[in-house]
Amino acid sequence: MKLISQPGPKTDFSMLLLFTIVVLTMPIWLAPIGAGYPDLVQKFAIYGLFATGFNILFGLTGYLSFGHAAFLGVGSYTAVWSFKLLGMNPVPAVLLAIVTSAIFALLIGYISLRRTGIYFSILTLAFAQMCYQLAYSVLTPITNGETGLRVLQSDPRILDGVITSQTEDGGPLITNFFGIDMTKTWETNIFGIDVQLNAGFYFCAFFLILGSYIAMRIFRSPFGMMLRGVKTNQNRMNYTGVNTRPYTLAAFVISGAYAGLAGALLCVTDPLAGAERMFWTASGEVVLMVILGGAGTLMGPMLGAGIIKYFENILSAFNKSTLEGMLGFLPENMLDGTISVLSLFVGEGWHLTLGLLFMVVVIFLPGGLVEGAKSILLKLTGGGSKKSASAQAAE
Amino acid sequence: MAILQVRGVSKRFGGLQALNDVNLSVEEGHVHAIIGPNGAGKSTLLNCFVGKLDPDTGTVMFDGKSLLGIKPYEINQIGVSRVFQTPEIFADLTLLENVLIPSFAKRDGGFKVNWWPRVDRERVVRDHAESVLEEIGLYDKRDEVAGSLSRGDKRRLEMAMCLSQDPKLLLLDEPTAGMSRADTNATIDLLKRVGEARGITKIVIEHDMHVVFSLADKISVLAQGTVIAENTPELIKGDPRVQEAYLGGPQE
Amino acid sequence: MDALILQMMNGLDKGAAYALIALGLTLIFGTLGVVNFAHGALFMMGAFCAVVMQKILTLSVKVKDESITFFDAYKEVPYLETWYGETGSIIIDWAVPLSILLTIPVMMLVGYIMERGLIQYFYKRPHAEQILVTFGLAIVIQELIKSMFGANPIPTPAPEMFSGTAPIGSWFGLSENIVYPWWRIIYLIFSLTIIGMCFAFLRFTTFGMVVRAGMNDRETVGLLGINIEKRFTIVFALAAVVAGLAGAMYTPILSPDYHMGMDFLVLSFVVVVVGGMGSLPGAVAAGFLLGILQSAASMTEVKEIIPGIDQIIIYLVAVVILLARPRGLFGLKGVMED
Amino acid sequence: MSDSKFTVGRRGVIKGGAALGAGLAAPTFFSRGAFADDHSYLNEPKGDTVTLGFNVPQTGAYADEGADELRAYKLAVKHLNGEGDGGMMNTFKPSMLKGNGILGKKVEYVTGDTQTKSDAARASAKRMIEKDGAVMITGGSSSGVAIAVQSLCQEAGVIFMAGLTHSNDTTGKDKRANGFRHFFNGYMSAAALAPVLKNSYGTDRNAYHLTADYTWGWTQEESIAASTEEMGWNTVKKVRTPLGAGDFSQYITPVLESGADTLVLNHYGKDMVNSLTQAVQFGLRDKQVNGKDFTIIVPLYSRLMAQGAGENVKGIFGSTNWHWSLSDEGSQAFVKSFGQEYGFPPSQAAHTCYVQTLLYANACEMAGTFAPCGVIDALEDFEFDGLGNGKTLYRGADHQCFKDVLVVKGKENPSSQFDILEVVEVTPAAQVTYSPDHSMFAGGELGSCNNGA
Repeated sequence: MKLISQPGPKTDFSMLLLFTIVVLTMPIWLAPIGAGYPDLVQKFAIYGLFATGFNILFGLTGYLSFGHAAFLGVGSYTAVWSFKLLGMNPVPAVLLAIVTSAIFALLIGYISLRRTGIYFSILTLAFAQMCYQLAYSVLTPITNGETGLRVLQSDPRILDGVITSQTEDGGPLITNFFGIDMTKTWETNIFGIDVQLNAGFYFCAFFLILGSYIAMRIFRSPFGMMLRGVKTNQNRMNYTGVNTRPYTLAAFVISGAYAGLAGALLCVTDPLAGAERMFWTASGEVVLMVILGGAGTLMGPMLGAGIIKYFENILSAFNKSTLEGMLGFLPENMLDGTISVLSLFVGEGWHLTLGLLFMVVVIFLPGGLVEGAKSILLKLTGGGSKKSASAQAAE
Repeated sequence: MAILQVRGVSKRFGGLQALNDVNLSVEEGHVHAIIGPNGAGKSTLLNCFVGKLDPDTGTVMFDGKSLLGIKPYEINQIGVSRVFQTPEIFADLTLLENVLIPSFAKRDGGFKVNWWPRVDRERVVRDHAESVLEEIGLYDKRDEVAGSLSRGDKRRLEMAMCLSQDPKLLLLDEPTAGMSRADTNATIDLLKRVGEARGITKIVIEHDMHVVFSLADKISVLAQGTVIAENTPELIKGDPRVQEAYLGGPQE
Repeated sequence: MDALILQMMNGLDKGAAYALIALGLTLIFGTLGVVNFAHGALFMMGAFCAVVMQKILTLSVKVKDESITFFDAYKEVPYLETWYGETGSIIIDWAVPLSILLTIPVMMLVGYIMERGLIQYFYKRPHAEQILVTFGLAIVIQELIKSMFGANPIPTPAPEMFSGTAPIGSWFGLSENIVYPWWRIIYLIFSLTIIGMCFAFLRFTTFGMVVRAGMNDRETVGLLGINIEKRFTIVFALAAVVAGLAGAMYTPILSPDYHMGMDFLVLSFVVVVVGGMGSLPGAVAAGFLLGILQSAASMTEVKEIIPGIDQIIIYLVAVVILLARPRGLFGLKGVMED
Repeated sequence: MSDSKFTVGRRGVIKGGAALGAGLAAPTFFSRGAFADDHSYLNEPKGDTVTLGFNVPQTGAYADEGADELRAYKLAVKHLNGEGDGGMMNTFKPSMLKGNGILGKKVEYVTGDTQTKSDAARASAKRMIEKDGAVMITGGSSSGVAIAVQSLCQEAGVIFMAGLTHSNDTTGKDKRANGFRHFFNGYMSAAALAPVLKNSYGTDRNAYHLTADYTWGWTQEESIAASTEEMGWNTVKKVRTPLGAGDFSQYITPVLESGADTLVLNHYGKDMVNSLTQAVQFGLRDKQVNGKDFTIIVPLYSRLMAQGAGENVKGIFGSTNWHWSLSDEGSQAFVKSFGQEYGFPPSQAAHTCYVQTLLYANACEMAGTFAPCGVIDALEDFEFDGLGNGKTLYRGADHQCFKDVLVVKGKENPSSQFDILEVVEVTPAAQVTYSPDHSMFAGGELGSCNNGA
């Protein structure tokens, strides 16, 4: 017998509180593992948001989009254009990016959702690839092609003069939130750990927490339940008086808007938008993040995003001398052997480790890391369950 | 008063005349059984009521509105629910959620982005869903995953899902197919009980004569796409045309 | 006119490659119900079979270049050439066609190991998990190849006698400008042969009939008590061999590198889906259709009207076809629609 | 979605944003003192070491090139720290390098993977700056990445010493005060190639361009077309090909009947290997058009990549920044120490990266500081010799090196596996020099130096 029930509002509230604390203290507790520096915690927050949004579509409705990077790209381009035309304040950039990417998602979703299963996946993939190819070449006047779209001193930035006096001619073009530079970093020392608290990160973290809160509301709401109904049995939904198309389209647009927001935040922290953000591997990456962490769970996608980004930025930077530093405690005769084995998996071999991780997780932890961890926990505590309900919302 | 009026419905699939000038009239509050040999067109006819198929000719009027040319979800929204031959439930969700979804669909209509309130705070809908589960005898299992139920329970769950919408018309496609005698009797009792309590009109497609004669107020006999008889169970039993077409000659 | 004929040839040639990759992929989709993201890696491994064959044949005595003292610069004199002289050179020259002999057993083994060791446990798992595990596998294979052969493309020329062009134009009394590389003609014929063999195998053998029945209705075939597991293994191995052969023979056209599988992966998925899930003729037809359209769209006359069309044509066609025909060209109902 | 609650929610977002803004703004007033920045410039080395960031492609198509760059960097670090045989430190003049690190601080380094993607490259560079405290970032093997990282370094306030980047834009419209390029560019390739092509193929040629459809390809196409047209060639057509097309047949067949007798392949890396191989397969190298032998030109050659094209490079002209077979003292010293360390000769990418590291170190010594503005001052208009390309100038106006450019040709009879290209001409620097406001380079702003503090 399998019992599942949604956590109550109190559990959710304490979860959210815990989550907020965990996110806000990321620069502190990630510092010891070398991941507490501004760029990476920003990436954790941004890709966590991207994956969370994607999960609203994929985790709830089961529609596997292979083109969500397109919305990330659209959000990025919109944000940079907002910087160029309106000024370096991130607020209009973020809002415009959400609106634009939602409109894009509405158009692409309206067409793609006429099909299901792999046909849907390929339609979204095709749209995203077209966006990428065009942005890279023909649309260069809008996207600045391979080099990427940047803000230039000569851009109008009409609001900059009004709101702040920061960007006088020749000064660096840094996004500025009502007087706070998004690159501003406070360095301090907490419990003996050097910590970098970055304004841009907290800007992103705000949206991550807000985005997670909205996702949680959606998961717990009748709307979310309807989406899970679509995933489980679309036929039954139709005969239950539910018009499934607008439901899936709404989920698609919401997740597209999340992607657009994530794209805008990438530019808020670093005002450059490149076409390769829309390449199919970028779409694939978010799919992998969500599945790795656990589709349909609230925290899984964020975990998946964190792991992949950590691998990409930290594991890839290991080289022989870093390894030597870390393994200094080993006796001389073992050191060389261990290092030569390990160096296959780090530095230029980080892809290999990532590939192995994917396989290990799927083989041994079906349903992703969160589901896997839960079933292991259940086994350890003796509360054995025979079947896993992977569709069930976790936490 | 007839709640469902079927007039001159015909449907052709390629060379096969599946339905041929079918006329049917279902009285409000009645249990109307449609019987007939395999291939007589029973399922095709049912599909014409729920928006899955549109007949080539003819009209289907429900409660004064035409059911033709509108989508299944719209038909459901005006009060027609359907129980399938093989139970169509949300296998990955809990029993309670299975009943909540139709309840919300009834309340919120075909589409509503109702994303803010929590399901567990929607007291009214929840209480309603729980009471339906209680009524149908599945309340104790409300937090189990529906996919793990027995076949009989799945069928009962599906009925609960339909009943939670308070339909005006309930379509049952072989509700006891593959059930044991005991389960069949339980189902008959259930249908009688909830039907009478709520006064729901039902159309039952059934092979099992025991079920048909225990439930039906009226019976239509379909053979080769045509209604060859329509009458009360007693009279149908004695109708030689029916016996010939359906039972292959006079019985006993 | 000449341009159009040449672009037709280009399209057929491209289409041949697409069709051959898609054929194996759709077999795996259709019969096993597995979304195989490692299929590109199989194609790449086939190409590297050709590289390995070449390496084996050119095992060399290394003659040091004495003028260079700082590092080991040497000229390679293959053993085959020292032993057999001219004959040896000819054998080396034929490395790519000869690599078929290596590709078939190697890819069969790879397919067998992959299916038995990994894929078989994923038949009943959600597509998402199939994607993750096969994608992971593809990365692992790719990285292993990279650590063995490096990241740069490796030249694998066609035999000398096929290195020139065939004067197709003069054969048919057309313009002399119409010439086409011999090797590309051979590749076209080769893939048509393989496609033909696959179809014959599936149509005229009992094994093939069971597989086709399985593509139409997996459950029933399972219920018939046929040992479907063993057949699945064979189907997977077959798909691996087809992909591998496509890769091995393609090496003179595209110098193989470790990443070529990923480059073809997305394209082959598009081809399969446009053809329709579970349909072998669909995959072949879509392969050729997309190949030809891609070539046609690359003509400057077309590009002048719609700039950038050559970059997106494949995806545009995919969208149009999938909207016009819900299951691609010849897709079966219910395959990969959930 | 037209649901009213949704709109309310969105309005809530805006309010929340404003509230957070107020919350964040508050601490700035007193934080300035508490967390005061006591560095005079970003990442000022405090201990007895200095950290450099080597940002190279370790995965993707240019992984081998990246690996070679990394080898060169490690060798440079070794030499700077006074280990090994010193390599070009012995031939570089005027040099202030002493072999005791930079400014007495031991040189350490961190590595990262650009993946040849702007985003990944910037993320990696940011890690080096923010986490590892690198004062200088260097590396890369494509112009897109170089430009992206260069502008990042400008904004952050560290020095960027570009690796392999050939687009005119890197020191043209995308030039930056904090960025420096030793490598040559499309214009220089064209200027160096033109006279050689004129000698070999005459002034009456019809050229057909196949160009990778992105900024580097365009700038090279523009440069080559301009200088060949100047000497009388006619440009028949310029066709753009998508990046990573793989099979180029649909772009090659139109060449057959275009009446062109020369094919210019503005491709690099894998695209170059494939388009060249396939063009030769289509018989272009053996073709006769207008009574002339058909010729193919690959304006930018890389030996590492040319290996992939095998026999097909034979007799084909191109240009390169540097080649290991050069016999000058500096090149010999570098080839020797690289060869002894790794067992094979360095590539042009390795050379550029090695040289850039030495140049940076020397500039620090000259300036007596690692502060970017000081380093920039020292590097601007710095003239030097002994680093393999003869007398070289780091021009202050655009931070581009002006030096001799090599015109090379695929060798007919290679004597070893590394002997693929032969140098046919060393074009003197004067011939490839252009004015900073040349139309192909105009439109950019160097801006002012940024110390990042």
